[in-house]
Amino acid sequence: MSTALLQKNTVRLSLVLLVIVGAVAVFAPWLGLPDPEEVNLAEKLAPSGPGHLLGTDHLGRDVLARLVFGARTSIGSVFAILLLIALFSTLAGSVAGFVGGAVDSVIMRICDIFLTFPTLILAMFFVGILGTGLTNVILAIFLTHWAWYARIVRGIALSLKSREYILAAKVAGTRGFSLVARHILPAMAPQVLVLATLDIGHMMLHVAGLSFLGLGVQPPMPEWGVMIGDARQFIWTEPQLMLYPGLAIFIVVMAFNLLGDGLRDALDRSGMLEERVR
Amino acid sequence: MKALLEVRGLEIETAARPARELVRGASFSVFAGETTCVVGASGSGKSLSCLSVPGLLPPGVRKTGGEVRFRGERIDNLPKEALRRLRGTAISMVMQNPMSCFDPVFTIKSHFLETIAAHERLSRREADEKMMSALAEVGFDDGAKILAAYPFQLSGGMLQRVMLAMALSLDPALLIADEPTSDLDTVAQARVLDLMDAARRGRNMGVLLVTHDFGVAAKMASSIVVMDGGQVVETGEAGAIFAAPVHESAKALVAAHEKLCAPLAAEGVEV
Amino acid sequence: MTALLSAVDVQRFYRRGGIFRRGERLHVLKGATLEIGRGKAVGLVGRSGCGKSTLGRILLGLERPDWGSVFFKGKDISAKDGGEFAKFRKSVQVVFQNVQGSVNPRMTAGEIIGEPLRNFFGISKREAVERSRPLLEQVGLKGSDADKFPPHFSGGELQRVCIARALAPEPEVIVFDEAVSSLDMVVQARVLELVQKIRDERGLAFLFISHDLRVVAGLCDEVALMDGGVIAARERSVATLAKTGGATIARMLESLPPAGPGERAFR
Amino acid sequence: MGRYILRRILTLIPILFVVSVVVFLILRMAKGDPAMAYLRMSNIPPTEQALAEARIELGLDKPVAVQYADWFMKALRLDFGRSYVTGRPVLEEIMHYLPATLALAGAGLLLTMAVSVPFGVLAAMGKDRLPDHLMRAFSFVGVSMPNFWLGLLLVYLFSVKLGWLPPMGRGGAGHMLMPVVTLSFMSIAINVRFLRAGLLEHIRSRSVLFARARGVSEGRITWIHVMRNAMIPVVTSMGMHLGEMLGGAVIVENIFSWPGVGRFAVQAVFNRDYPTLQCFILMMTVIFVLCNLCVDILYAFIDPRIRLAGEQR
Repeated sequence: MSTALLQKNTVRLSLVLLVIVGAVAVFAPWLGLPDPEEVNLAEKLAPSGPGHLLGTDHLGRDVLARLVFGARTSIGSVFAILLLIALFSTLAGSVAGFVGGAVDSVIMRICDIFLTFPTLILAMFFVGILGTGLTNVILAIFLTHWAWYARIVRGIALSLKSREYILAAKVAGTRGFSLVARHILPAMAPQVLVLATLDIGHMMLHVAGLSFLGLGVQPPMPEWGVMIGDARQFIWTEPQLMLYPGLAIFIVVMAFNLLGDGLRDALDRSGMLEERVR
Repeated sequence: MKALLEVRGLEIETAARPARELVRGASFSVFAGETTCVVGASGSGKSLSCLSVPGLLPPGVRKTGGEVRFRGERIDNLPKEALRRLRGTAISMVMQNPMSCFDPVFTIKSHFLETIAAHERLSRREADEKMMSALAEVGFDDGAKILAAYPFQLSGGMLQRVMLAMALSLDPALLIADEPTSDLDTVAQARVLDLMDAARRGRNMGVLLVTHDFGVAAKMASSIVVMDGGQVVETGEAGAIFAAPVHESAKALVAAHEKLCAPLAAEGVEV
Repeated sequence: MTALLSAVDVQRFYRRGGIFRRGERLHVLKGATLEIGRGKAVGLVGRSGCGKSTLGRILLGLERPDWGSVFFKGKDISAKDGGEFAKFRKSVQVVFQNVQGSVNPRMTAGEIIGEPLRNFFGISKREAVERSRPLLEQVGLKGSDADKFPPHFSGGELQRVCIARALAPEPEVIVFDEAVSSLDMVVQARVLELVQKIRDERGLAFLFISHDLRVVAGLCDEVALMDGGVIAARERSVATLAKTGGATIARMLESLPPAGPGERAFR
Repeated sequence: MGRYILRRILTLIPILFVVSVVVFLILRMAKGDPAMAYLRMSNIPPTEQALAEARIELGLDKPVAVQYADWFMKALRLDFGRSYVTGRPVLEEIMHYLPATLALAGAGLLLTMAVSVPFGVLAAMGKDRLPDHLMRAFSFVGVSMPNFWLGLLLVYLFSVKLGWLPPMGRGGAGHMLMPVVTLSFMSIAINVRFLRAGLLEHIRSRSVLFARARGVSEGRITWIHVMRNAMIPVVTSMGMHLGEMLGGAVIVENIFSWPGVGRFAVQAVFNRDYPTLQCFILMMTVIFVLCNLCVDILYAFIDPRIRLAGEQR
């Protein structure tokens, strides 16, 4: 299965790309780049040159350094959100699916309420309440997305519950934790993984979008959405300033989407994870 | 006597490269008013052989050789439109797993009307009469209720009879039935088979019946074609094959069937 | 003597719909009572949708009845005294109809058969796989098949793996739920032969659920007919059932395909 | 059908009620004292006495349940309070900006449907050939493209470089073009994939095989059977797209200085203008919910399995 997955060129390419971006993000402080938050008005809006490979922004900060450190913020925040969701939604969804009855009803009604709101608007609302900043954005996106996952995980759990091999395992005396570890998690994990990979891009766009509006990550912290937001006012004179961070978001999101698509083709034969939108 | 349907040297392969042979040189025929049963294990190529008759091979599979003659004329090289006009009129089909064969968003009536409209120009009244009499033929007294229903509101056995009614409504000369009863219990199976047999007798129709169950073949067949590994390994009159099968797989099938029937016979139950 | 396994006056409803939708209740079992004696092979026949598989699942403890109880060796299994229930669990095994669906595709045959061994005898995974090899041989496969994954088996072979899994914990009852219905006729005959052999050699009790009277007739000491959610009749054989069972059994019998081509051969 | 619609409408009432409670409670848990915010906005120095008076004026001294009941009774009379910033009734303000946003989202939805359906069909019909590859590439670009970046790129290209389109503001059709494209780009991409997958799945289905066996023409099979079945998920996704568009509108309005409610709401977030924020999210949710209701009804109309659920056999 994994070999078939890697045979796809798009998947290979996006994996390589993501590994590079990931490595750059992790090792950013040791790459010898200028301080991304250091303001130097004397050098503002400098063109690209030996000192600043991609030039500087309106406050004279090095654009390349901001891009690299921005990767840390963007990717880091998305993984934080995913971790929260993976833990919480998988738990809520599988409990709802496997326990059923009143527990199921209660969890699903709570999901319904969260799903009643348009996502970005609810996120905006949460940010409005909690205040701006990276942590609050992570929290807001988590709060607006968990219900989707919980619902899908519940669907997976329900379909697993009635599978004959789960029943057969029960008859063979497998119970509780062993049943989960041996049969349920291995069946569920690839599907949740595909789901998450397909959604990473979407979440990155949400984080960046909120930051672009000024509701997310706050300056001077480097973040791609913030960079685009800053670059807006210079669109007439310095269009490259919005080009770099935009390309960065676009390429990374694209890589995650291609990877997710490849994963789905390879892992999901059950059709549980139909393409979906939110 | 001239055969109604004659298949000669049929070759079917997968379209992928390297191609895999699925059917190799299969030949069989169906006579008017008689039932030919194609029997074999799953994967023996029996369904593909029959689907290729009206040109309905699934994508990824193609016919690479042989000829199909219907009423003496080749139909395997007919233009698409001509072949389409044969399907449903001269050559009808009943398929397995009826639940999946109907489009869930349409009523039985619109399926039915669509079939008729594909071939004949009838007034609303005439079409209604045709549908009602076809449904009556398969034992539905309340045809109007069936017509108004959606496929998922009927049971598998009922849907299979509806399918048969549709197939019969335009008086086909040949009925191809691909495992029509493998999803039904024995009572529903007998019902469908009896109806099919009555229709055959009533209109001197030829029937090509695919099954893995030698009991079904025993009930229905005038002649039997045994397939194994994509090849026709034995052909003959039903009585002859039951009495003295020659090829290994034919022997195995007959033996399995006899074994299945033996205990009841031993108990003295008349079947 | 008390029966080994019995369902007494079992009722079961299925609910459709939910809080916001109009609920609907399907009364599947309406007070079914069935006993399986020690070493007895009981056939449970009926038309599709009559509730026979539901009764099978209830007897297996996979579903709880809404009314009535299941007794194993005279004790109610829902009382769930831990030790008692473990004994029940080990003693009542199952083989399902959906062959491909009843094995975990990520496990080898050895691990599949080893699962009950590990659970009931507390042995290591490696030991369990080793002990699965003789079991595979008993059901007509090779010991080396233990290392193969489900997609590498045919339907009939896979059903043998499932039978081996059911035999592994040395149970006292095995429920065969339409265990041969989805197999080709030749394979069906071979699997039935195997089942017969096991019955004769081990003296196990069987519950054989099927819509096909032919399958049940050769195997069972008793035949129960399920109709309208209850056990409508229970006799020593299909033949006696036919005499006393009423309209449903009569229809089921007359619907059976003939043993050989009749008059049509001499058309 | 009538019963189905009625049932769906009735289920909305508890949902909307719960939504209003949730929004209300979350606001009460917000960081910072609304009374303080109120004073700040009214330019009153925050003395102890002023704070206490503001609390009484805002009803903050009462139990939360009473506060909610007060608020709810007022809300029933469409009184959502006054904006801390402008001091004018919130609803009036929102209603002032709302039509521009709805025009944007409506046009976006229209464009999505108008473009994605032919594109999806094109991709499915030319599977594994050039049109399909193009559409797949397009859809990957579409779902990966940040809409705020796309908007800026469009402005750069068509306003800065070519000077064809006005970069911002509301006016004629020219003003609409870029915002609407920006808004619907991702939805179009998602729908194309959706429709392609649906069409391909149904082309291979057994019901199509059976239709062929009955001699039904290829045209009818494609356009009646396959299309109708493939449209079901597309229709159901429309409600979700609308949610995306209402959210996206906030961003697009900011880029193109479109005088819609989203821009107003972002200001409200910055100013911690809670009454405005509360009314904004309630309005958006009501619009979203009502549109989803329409979608559900349409869905039930297309798919009898939904309409007849619970009435089987």
